Amino acid sequence: MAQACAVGLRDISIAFPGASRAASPFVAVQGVNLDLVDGEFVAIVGPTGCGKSTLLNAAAGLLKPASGTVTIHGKALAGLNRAAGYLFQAEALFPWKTALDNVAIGLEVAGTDTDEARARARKWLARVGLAAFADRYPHQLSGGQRKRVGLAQVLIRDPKILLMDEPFGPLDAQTRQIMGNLLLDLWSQDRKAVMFVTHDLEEAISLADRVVIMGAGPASRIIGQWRVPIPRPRDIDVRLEPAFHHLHREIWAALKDEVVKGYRQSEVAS
Amino acid sequence: MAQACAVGLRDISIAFPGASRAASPFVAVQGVNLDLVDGEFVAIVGPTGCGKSTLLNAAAGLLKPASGTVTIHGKALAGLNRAAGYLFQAEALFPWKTALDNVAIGLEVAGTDTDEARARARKWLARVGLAAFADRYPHQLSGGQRKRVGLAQVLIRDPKILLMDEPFGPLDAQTRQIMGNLLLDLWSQDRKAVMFVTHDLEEAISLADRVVIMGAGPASRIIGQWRVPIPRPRDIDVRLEPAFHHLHREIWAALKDEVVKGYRQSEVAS
Amino acid sequence: QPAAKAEKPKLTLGVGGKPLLYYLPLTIAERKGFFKDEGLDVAINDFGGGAKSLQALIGGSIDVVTGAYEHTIRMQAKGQDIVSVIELGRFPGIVLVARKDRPIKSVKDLKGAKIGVTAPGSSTNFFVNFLMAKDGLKPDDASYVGVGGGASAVAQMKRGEIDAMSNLDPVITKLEDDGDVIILADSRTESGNEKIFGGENPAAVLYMKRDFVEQNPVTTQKLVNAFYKALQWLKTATPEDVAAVVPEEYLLGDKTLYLNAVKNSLPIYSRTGLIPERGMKNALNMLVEFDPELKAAKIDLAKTFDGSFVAKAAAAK
Amino acid sequence: MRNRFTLFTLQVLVAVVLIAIWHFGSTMKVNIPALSPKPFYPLDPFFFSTPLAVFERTFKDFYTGVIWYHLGITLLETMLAFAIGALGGVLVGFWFARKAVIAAVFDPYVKMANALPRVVLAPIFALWLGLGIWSKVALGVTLVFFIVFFNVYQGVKEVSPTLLANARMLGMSERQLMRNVFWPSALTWMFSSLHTAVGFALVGAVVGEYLGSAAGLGYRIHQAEGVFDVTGVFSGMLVLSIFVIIIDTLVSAIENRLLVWRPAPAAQA
Amino acid sequence: MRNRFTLFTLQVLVAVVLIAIWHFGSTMKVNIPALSPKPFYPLDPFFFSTPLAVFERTFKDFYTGVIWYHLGITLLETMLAFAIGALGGVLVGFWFARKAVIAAVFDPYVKMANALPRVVLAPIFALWLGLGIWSKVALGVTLVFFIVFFNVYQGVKEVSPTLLANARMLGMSERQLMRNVFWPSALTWMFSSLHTAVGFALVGAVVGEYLGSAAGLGYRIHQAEGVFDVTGVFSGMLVLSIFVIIIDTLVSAIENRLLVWRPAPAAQA
Ligand SMILES: Nc1ncnc2c1ncn2[C@@H]1O[C@H](COP(=O)(O)OP(=O)(O)OP(=O)(O)O)[C@@H](O)[C@H]1O
Ligand SMILES: Nc1ncnc2c1ncn2[C@@H]1O[C@H](COP(=O)(O)OP(=O)(O)OP(=O)(O)O)[C@@H](O)[C@H]1O
Ligand SMILES: [Mg+2]
Ligand SMILES: [Mg+2]
Repeated sequence: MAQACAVGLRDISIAFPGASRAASPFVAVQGVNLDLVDGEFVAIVGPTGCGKSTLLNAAAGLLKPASGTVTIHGKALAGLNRAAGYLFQAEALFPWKTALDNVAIGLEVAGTDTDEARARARKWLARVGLAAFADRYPHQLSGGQRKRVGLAQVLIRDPKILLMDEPFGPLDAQTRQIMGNLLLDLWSQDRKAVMFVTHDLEEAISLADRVVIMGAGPASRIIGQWRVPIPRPRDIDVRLEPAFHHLHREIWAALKDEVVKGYRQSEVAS
Repeated sequence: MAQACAVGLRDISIAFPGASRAASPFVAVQGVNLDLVDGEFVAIVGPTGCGKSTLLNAAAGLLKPASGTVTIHGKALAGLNRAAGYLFQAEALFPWKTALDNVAIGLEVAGTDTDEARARARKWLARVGLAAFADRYPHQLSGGQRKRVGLAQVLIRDPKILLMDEPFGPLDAQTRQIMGNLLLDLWSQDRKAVMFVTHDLEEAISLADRVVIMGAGPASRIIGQWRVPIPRPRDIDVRLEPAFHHLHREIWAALKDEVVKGYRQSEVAS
Repeated sequence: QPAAKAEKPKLTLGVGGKPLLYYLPLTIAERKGFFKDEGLDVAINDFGGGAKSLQALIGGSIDVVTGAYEHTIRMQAKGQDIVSVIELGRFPGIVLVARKDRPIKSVKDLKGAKIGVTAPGSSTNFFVNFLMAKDGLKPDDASYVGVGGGASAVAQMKRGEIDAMSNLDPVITKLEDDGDVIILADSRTESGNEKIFGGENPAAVLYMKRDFVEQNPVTTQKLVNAFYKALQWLKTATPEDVAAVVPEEYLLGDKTLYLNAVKNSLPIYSRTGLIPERGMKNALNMLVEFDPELKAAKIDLAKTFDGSFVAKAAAAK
Repeated sequence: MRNRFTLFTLQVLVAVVLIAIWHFGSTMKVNIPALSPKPFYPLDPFFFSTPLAVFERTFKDFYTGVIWYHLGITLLETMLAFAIGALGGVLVGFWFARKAVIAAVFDPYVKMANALPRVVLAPIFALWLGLGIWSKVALGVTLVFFIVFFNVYQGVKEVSPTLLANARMLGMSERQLMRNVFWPSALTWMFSSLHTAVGFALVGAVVGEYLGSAAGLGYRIHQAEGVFDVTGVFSGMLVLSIFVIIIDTLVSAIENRLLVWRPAPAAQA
Repeated sequence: MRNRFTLFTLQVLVAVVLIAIWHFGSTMKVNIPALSPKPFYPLDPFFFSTPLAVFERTFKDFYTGVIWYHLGITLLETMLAFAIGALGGVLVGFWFARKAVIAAVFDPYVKMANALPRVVLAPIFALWLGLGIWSKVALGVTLVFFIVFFNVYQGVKEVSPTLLANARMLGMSERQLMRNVFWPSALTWMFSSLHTAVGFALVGAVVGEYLGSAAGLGYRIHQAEGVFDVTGVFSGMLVLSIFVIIIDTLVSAIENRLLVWRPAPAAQA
């Protein structure tokens, strides 16, 4: 590979302790190999419960793989992945901070002084459409609003690697589009590496350079990868293009059976 | 109306106290009128933060409207709506119960004895594809798995009114389909009334009898309602039918501008 | 009459600090088996202080108390009918000492001093006040610190936190032995009491509610007999005799100290078990001086002590 | 909750009922042959005094001003014990919660220390710290410390794992985690313990004075006990109670200030 | 945490260091002219005894068996105080947390009661409950109750509003809410308070015995104090400490059993 490898997952397996003490460990993902080069936007799609979040946790250094290695910019990862920003699937805002402070904290941590951090946070809130909600505490926001605050919190730090776990899940189609464009803007500015988990195959294709499909768990693996040959910038109408349709159909065919398989496997797993 | 009105929202306005004590209250929805007859499946779509969850909370009796009345089966609602089952947008599983117990509790509460409740809960877990995960605690499940446990928890009680807030949000397309069919099965069996919040317009059209569109907040109102004239049962390919496309385009046109408007309004709101 | 049976052979007795030498006759009576000899089964409850044992008596959870005679006077003022039946200590045994390195050579010099007492409002406190009053000082002329009657009293004196102290044995003996203090007034000896009170001043007595005496005359008599025997035994005992009788634990701190303290304390125990008229007056005078409530009350001293049981015990011997 | 006025009325009502029971119990003899052959006071004034006497004495003490000096000393000790104990509990609690090894090693010793009867420790404190206020403060600290410590320790460990993961991914150092995550998250726990601790700080100070001192409310109570002046004892306790309410109100005010971010507690069924 | 063996070694090491300090402090004179003209013991054995003497005495007490009777009584009182106080605290805590009006009305009275010095209350307990174990139990209960109460009260109020809403929508009655929502949710809080409470139950029992009794460890400590027998005092405290560890281990075992559902506490940075 000519380009520098931003995130390298080599032969990663991840296991969780079994439900009871006696039970054997539950292997979530097994033998996953995935290389993400600098400036690449990879979307990960897969049936629910297949191990997408688990994989992101491993890339973030929050979970230690049972076997295999994680490399970040070529160096084996020990401890946390400090180069990455991670938007969690679950709620992770600080309930005791207002929306504004939740966004500003990412900068403050890095030593930016409070006034500047807040000014920039205010701009970011406006970008995600929440300028009027700066003083709200998280419990006073709607689900989609909380997610957008989380998005701003991660993006304001401008990390070189972005790990995003269903960032646009609770957003309507229109807002999704706006947020997607925001993300692409940032990404194209300085060649960030993005790992983007989504359930929406269309979204995956319209945003990513490469779409990675994971198989049904347990012991899920990567069952297919597709480069997206559509040139950028892609506008909203990209979904109507034949290349898009073609790719969509192809990936969908691979994906469809996995879910049904997952249903069948889950009966015997764990 | 010939049919009995299951949920009646008359001229509902809902306000939250302002962010600071001095601030004026934040009016989330205003003057909403919505009647849901027995056996009707209504989908509610609207831009993020417009007040969909708020409306469901009012129908559930968890929030008292600032003005207007909520009637359930013709009677004004005082306190909780005992006839309804509510799947929350946020996580609401009991962390100290296993997946199985989380599902069984709905029956146990109603007096079913533990053994029977568990047997039936086991069946329900299998239906949502989680048979193998019965002994897991919520924190050991993936986001989509938790949502499905919540779904089983609500559905097992077989309530006459179903309030569902983005029930299929964190699920992949395939699983969504399966869950959707499950829901429709139940619904058609005994003419439940369903209020279904979603961001996915296609999902709304393919599932619902009627699609209700809400405007951007604050002081959001219902800006349009469409009956879905497509006959049931609708199979997966319904999305390819012209009637579907036609309706989709029509609703989409109405909805599209709302988000942009929402962005503009949010700058001055609160 | 020895055939008479006790009305209440099982009884509970309260005391505020049983190991204190002040209450030695009780330990002697118990350990030498004098209660058993009388056919009594006495359960001894130890309290955090004399006041608490009295409260337990009034509350009805114990039958009799070995405590200070002054309690009987105080209770009369409060309308409680308490009567003492035998005197155990004829001198208070309280000693007023001052640190050697302070310019306090007599009671007069206490003006402005910080004086340790076992507890505020206790008899050690009144003892200093009484001495000061005799020398024309007011109670307010010094400040008082409660230091208890244990090791911490010794510690505070040694550290110099207090200038003088009114306390009992073994605290005093310990300080004397270590050469830290000089004695200003000593109520452990006959001569000392003569100087301070002009005679005796009853200390520990056995008291109970009058109801109890009336309802259980035989039991009371047997109790008094037992204590009388203990007093007789103490009359001739040496410190070593005492050390051999008391529980081993009492000696564990420091045996020499214990022997010295017993030696110093032996004179305080009553010889006859009877409170002389003079002693009662002395006790009352000391109290009245500082307690306005008592000053206002009319105390009938004759009611505070019933010597008939002691007389019978002495006669039987 | 209806409104402030109703609430206040109800509170006063409770006080009136309690005082009425006390009053009649201690001034009117009843005759229940089953319990006692003679008529007796249900609440013997020898032990309970009477409310009138207690109020009169309390009023007089304030009026003549003698109480202020003692009260001042006791409050000073209480405040110091509370401040030092709470601070210590918070710091050590945080420290232990973040250093699992240290916590595991010292765990049995902390628990042993918590079980030592303070009454027995009092002489040792007096020995080390003299008879001034510091030995009383130390006694209060030994009570406050453990109450706060155990709660803060638990509070820090209760931080949501996702939240912590997020904070760490945002690049927070251990110190920033403290300030932005553990501290606010443990605040509820801490304040819960502070409400208990306020009372115990006062108890510690008073018990310390009771066991050896020259001033303070505990000293006065002890003095009153020595001469069987129950009225004095109860008057002392009344003053104590009043002041603990005042201190606790302060704590609550700070709590409400610091915890504005919390959703209103779950409504009643 | 490395492993159990390392941990145990470290724990023993701490004990060894503490005992060594005590040993040398109380048996070797030092000469620091600045502090005292004469050579002196840093920890005067007259006040601190020596570890050897204390261990010897403790061993002898167990060996001859005299201690068992006293220990039995104290433990019985402790258990009862702990059980009754914790139960009361839990019940009243739940009740108050669910009835906002009652909580608001009684709030100041609970706080006042918490501030009453227990030492002063002892005679009243003796009056009501006699001199047997029950007056000591009562004293322990007054300590345990408040610690548990405040935590359970807060714990119940901390229940996540969404969770509660869900439970109510599932049709739970107030009793079912208790069992399925409030109780498990308040458990962490409760156990946190129980760890403090174990120690305080013992303290209450011992102080009760200290203030008036005929048996128990507190009685023995009191006796030893009266004759300057510091060795006896420290030996008594040593025995107390050992037993609190045993009781606390039991509490922890129950805690781990009941809280299996919790995610492992957030990892260390
Ligand atoms: N702590 C845990 N203990 C045991 N099993 C776990 C744990 N966390 C996750 N799992 C299991 O690992 C598998 C993968 O979980 P993960 O959260 O990565 O799924 P996912 O792909 O993100 O799913 P979703 O799309 O639903 O979020 C699931 O089957 C889940 O049950
Ligand atoms: N407790 C609260 N205090 C103040 N404002 C609130 C509160 N809860 C909700 N809101 C506001 O009310 C509006 C509607 O919220 P609601 O949760 O109903 O939105 P929603 O339509 O469900 O959005 P989403 O699709 O993002 O879930 C939002 O603007 C939100 O900020
Ligand atoms: Mg996931
Ligand atoms: Mg919502």
